[in-house]
Amino acid sequence: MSEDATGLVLRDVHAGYGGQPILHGVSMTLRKGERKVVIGPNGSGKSTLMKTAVGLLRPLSGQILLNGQDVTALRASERARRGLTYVPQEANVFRNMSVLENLRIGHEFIAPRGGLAFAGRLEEVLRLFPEIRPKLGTTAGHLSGGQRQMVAMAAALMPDPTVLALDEPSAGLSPRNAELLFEIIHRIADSGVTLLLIEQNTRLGLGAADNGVVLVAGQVRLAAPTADILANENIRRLYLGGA
Amino acid sequence: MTAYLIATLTLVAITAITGLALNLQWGMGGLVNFGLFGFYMLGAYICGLLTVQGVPPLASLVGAMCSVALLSALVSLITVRLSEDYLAIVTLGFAECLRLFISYEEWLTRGTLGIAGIERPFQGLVPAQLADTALLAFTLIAVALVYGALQALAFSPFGRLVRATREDPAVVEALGKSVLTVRFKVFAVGGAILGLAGSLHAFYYTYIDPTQFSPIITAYAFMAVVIGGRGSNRGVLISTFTLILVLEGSRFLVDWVPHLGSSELAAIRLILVGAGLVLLLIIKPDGFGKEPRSAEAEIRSFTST
Amino acid sequence: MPVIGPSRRVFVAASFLVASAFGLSNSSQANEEPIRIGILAPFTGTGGPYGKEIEEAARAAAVVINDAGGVLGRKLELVAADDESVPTSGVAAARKLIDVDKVVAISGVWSSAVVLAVKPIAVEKGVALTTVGSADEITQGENKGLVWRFQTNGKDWGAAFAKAMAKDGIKTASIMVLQTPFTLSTIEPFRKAFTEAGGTVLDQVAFNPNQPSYRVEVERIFSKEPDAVFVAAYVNELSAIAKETFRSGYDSTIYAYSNAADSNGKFVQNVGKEVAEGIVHTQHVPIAKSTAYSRYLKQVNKPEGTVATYGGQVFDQIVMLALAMEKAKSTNALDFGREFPGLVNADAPSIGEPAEALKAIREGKSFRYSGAASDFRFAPNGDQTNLTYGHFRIENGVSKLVGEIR
Amino acid sequence: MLQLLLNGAVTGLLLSLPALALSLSFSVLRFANYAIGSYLTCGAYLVYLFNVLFGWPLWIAASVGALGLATLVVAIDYLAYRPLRKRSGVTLLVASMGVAIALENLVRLFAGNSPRSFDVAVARPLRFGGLRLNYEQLTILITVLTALVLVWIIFRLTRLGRAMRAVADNPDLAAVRGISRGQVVASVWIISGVLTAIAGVLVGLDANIEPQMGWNYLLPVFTAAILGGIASPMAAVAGALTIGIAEELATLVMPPHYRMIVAFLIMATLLLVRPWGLFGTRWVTR
Repeated sequence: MSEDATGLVLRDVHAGYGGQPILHGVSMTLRKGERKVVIGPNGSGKSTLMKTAVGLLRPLSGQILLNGQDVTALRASERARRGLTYVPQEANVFRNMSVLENLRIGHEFIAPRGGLAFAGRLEEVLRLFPEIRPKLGTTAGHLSGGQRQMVAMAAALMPDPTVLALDEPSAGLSPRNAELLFEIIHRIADSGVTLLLIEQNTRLGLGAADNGVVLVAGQVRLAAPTADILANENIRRLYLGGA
Repeated sequence: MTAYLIATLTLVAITAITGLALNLQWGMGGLVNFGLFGFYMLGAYICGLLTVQGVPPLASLVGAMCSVALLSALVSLITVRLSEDYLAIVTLGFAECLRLFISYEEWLTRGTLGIAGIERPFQGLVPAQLADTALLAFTLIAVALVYGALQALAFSPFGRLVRATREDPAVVEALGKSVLTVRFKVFAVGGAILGLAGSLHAFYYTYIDPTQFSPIITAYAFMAVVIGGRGSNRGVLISTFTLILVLEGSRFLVDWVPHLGSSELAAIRLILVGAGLVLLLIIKPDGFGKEPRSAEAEIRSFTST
Repeated sequence: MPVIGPSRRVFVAASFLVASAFGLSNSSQANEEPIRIGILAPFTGTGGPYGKEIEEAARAAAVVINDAGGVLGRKLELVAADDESVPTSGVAAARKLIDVDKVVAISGVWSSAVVLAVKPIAVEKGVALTTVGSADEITQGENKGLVWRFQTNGKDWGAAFAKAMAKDGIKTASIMVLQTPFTLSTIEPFRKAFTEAGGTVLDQVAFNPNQPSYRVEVERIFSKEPDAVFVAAYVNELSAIAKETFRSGYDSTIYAYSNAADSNGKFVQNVGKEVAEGIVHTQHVPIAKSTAYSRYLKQVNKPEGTVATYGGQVFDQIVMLALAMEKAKSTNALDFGREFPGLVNADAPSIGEPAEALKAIREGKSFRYSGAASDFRFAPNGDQTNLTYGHFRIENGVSKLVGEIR
Repeated sequence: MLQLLLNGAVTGLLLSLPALALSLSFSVLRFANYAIGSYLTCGAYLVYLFNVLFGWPLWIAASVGALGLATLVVAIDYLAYRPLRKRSGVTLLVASMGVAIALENLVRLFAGNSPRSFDVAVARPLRFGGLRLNYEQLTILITVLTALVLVWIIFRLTRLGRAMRAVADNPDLAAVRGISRGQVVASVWIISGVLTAIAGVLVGLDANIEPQMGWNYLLPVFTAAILGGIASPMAAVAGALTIGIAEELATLVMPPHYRMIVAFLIMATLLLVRPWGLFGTRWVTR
């Protein structure tokens, strides 16, 4: 636990692929227990931001702190062990393995040995996701999109992370299923996890968070409480499609 | 020594033509043809068989190019449904079966005994001492023609279509072009070039038998393309030269290290060849050349995933 | 930019190669320099097991000749090259030997396919080619007296097997043959001779070199329980087949080439005495009784009684080349090549010791060389004739000569 | 007929270990390791060294040899493949050709070309009615089945197995789930090394130990792995059995030297009908 009790901090992060930067100096702070959503148009660098934050992409410059410690040089697997878990946008479950195995893998390589026992965590997580209890033996690849998303989140929650990062959870889901999923995200958030969310569906996204960040062309255009963002005429016009 | 250099250069030129063919099929088209040596062998055999039947060498060469192009195009039909790795093994298996067929069907191919006394082009017109030089000139002209044709093709709209098919066949289909037709043509043109390379092989050795054709020919072609920089024809030319230089140059090892037995030296030579190949891949990641119309970023993102 | 680095490196390497090659060719022009003979042998690939034996024998012969004062006052120098048992590599290596090392002869050459590929170049460049390859085609065509075979041809050897079987009272036989020019060349003559002698050939299968397993072939051939099976293959395939036969519980007698079934004792060492027991092999002789052969064995430190057929043959090649050059007083192969028949066909006392033979030539004495591998004579086309074949049986791990076949 | 089936099944089992090793490394590293044949050769020679030169019993020699080969394989990965890991599968394939050439000749340099055998007496077969089963076949049968069961247990029931399957399934997700790819890659190489060394011993018992032994197995092994669906390791075993039995039965209708053509035709037809392999699930390239 660090003194300022921050969950995740990005300081002036530049990142991109093949030497071509996509993020041009992004900074943001995610306090402990905070729920933050990143919105922005297509190609604004949301996914790049997420990949850099969780460690799948090494930044060209800048610094990333997790619970007060510098994790810039750490790989995704090491950041996960320090309490940052992640649900990617697509391919977010191990398709050829059963749901139970997915949950077990979510737990066993991250949770500190001698920490919370698997069975206990499983019960807690299944209490959050009662829908997947009957599916434990099913191969994950055979589930529907919404169920898969739930399994992915459940797996990410298994090690009891301090920060949970969700990359576009509603992608590919029907509006009805997306609504249902966000109900669950509310449930998760209420359990006290620090949440970093990227969402294409700004209305759902902003609805689930306390604070929002608007990313445009790889730079933070606006960082404010979600209520202020929703009240901002320009942002509404530009990104919320008049909703 | 001059004679040795001439012979080695001829070998470089033939290998270069093979490399160029693979660079079209795999480098540009993304079709992993591991059975390359089979088509090459077929070219050599058709050319050789026609020549010993009394067909003039140049006509035999054209015949070999056409037949290999046709067969190669037929093989392309299976590519529709196969992904990269599977295409590799199917073409490899095809080539191995072809070699078995040639080894056993003596009535047609003279089996393992091989075909001797293959006539070279312009054999009667050139004095015997200059025969090797003439063949080298002929082979170099062939390299120049193939290189010119492939460069033209690479910069043509069809070349772009081929690269697009490699990158994303689905998009090409969506644009209303037939992926199969593109692959059919790529295999046919590549096959014709391999037929040419095989024929030149037959002319160079004047004797062919099934043991001359093995997956090592495919391996050399892949080495040439990978070292040369996938997609770059110029890179292939440079890398074949380097490759044959290493392979042939290592024969001189015997003269420099006289105190080891020849068996040991032969083994050391091949160890160095293998290790050198790996080293070259590590220290020269992008090869010697670049693909035309620098689709680099695109290519890199493709190859890194 | 990326092109400059490598091409400069290529250039440097190329000039290095050229320079070193010129260095070699210049030095070989001076007259007191040694006479070079190329040893083209399979040090890797299918023929790999025989490469070392071939080189050692050639080196042994060169030492014997050089100790006797060399040829025309010059030393013999051997340059070895690996043909990888593959014709294409063989041609590349042969070109290097001829054009760079300026050899007057290429010796050894084990694989018939390599010989057939190298022959056009040797004939064109006027370099002698002595081989242990056995395919009939090697000595056919216009060879300008340059190509000499130190091995029986396939036809005679095949017939010798039929005769050996007849002597052993074999009534039915089957054939397992490796698909190579040499092995195939012994099959038809064997069939013909065996059927003419009243035997029946039950079945024949061909197999490919380097098969992972020979179980299918063994099953097919031996399950018909012929009296004998002629296995026309080299030591690797024969070893696998013999083991397979034994542990499959079959009892037909295996007949094989001596260079496979004895191969310097390696066969027995490899498969064990029990499996090798009773296997019959034939090879042209005298091998065991020849002065030249004893000289060879002594030179390579092998015990008396070792059957190293290729070694003996290659030993003869180098000795014959030396004698021919000495007699023709020339290192031009077109001149000394013609001397080959005269050296062994003369109606004169036999000499088996190379040093004595050299001395006899210098003194102008009439003699004939009696070889290490056999007391051969040469036909004008380059084939050896007048061969006697030894009929060996492996008993308790040792090859016993049980008879001779002419 | 029964004899043919038995022989075919044993041949198939012999193929299945290297095929399993090949598809295991493929599933995690996404490249077809052409050097698998020379690994097999190296394994056999290592065991030969301990068995014949040191005079250890075969099973001890085999265990030590298997560990030795596993170490070698990991070292090769470190030296040759790891610097190329970011590159395309075909680049790695070409690199593995280089490794194959170098290794085979390293063996040649130290051991020469002559065929060799383990220090094990060859025995006459067991007979069950008309059916013959020789001791090598029995050894192959027992060893391979045991190895397969062990691999299955590791795969299905252990933490390591789950990690390997996870990386094979989705490497990025595995990374964010805390699985260290480096460790998984090393474990995969170790298991492949052990399996290949065992296969080397069995091939050496079945035929000869010679520098080309692994090379001779390369094409059937690749065919078997692909037949099963190259990215699904346990299916490679089924692919291997199919190849073994099909080739054996093919000799009933055609000359034995053409039996490879049968294997090829089966594979080609199958791939046209089921492009993702016999038992594999659809697997997307790239």
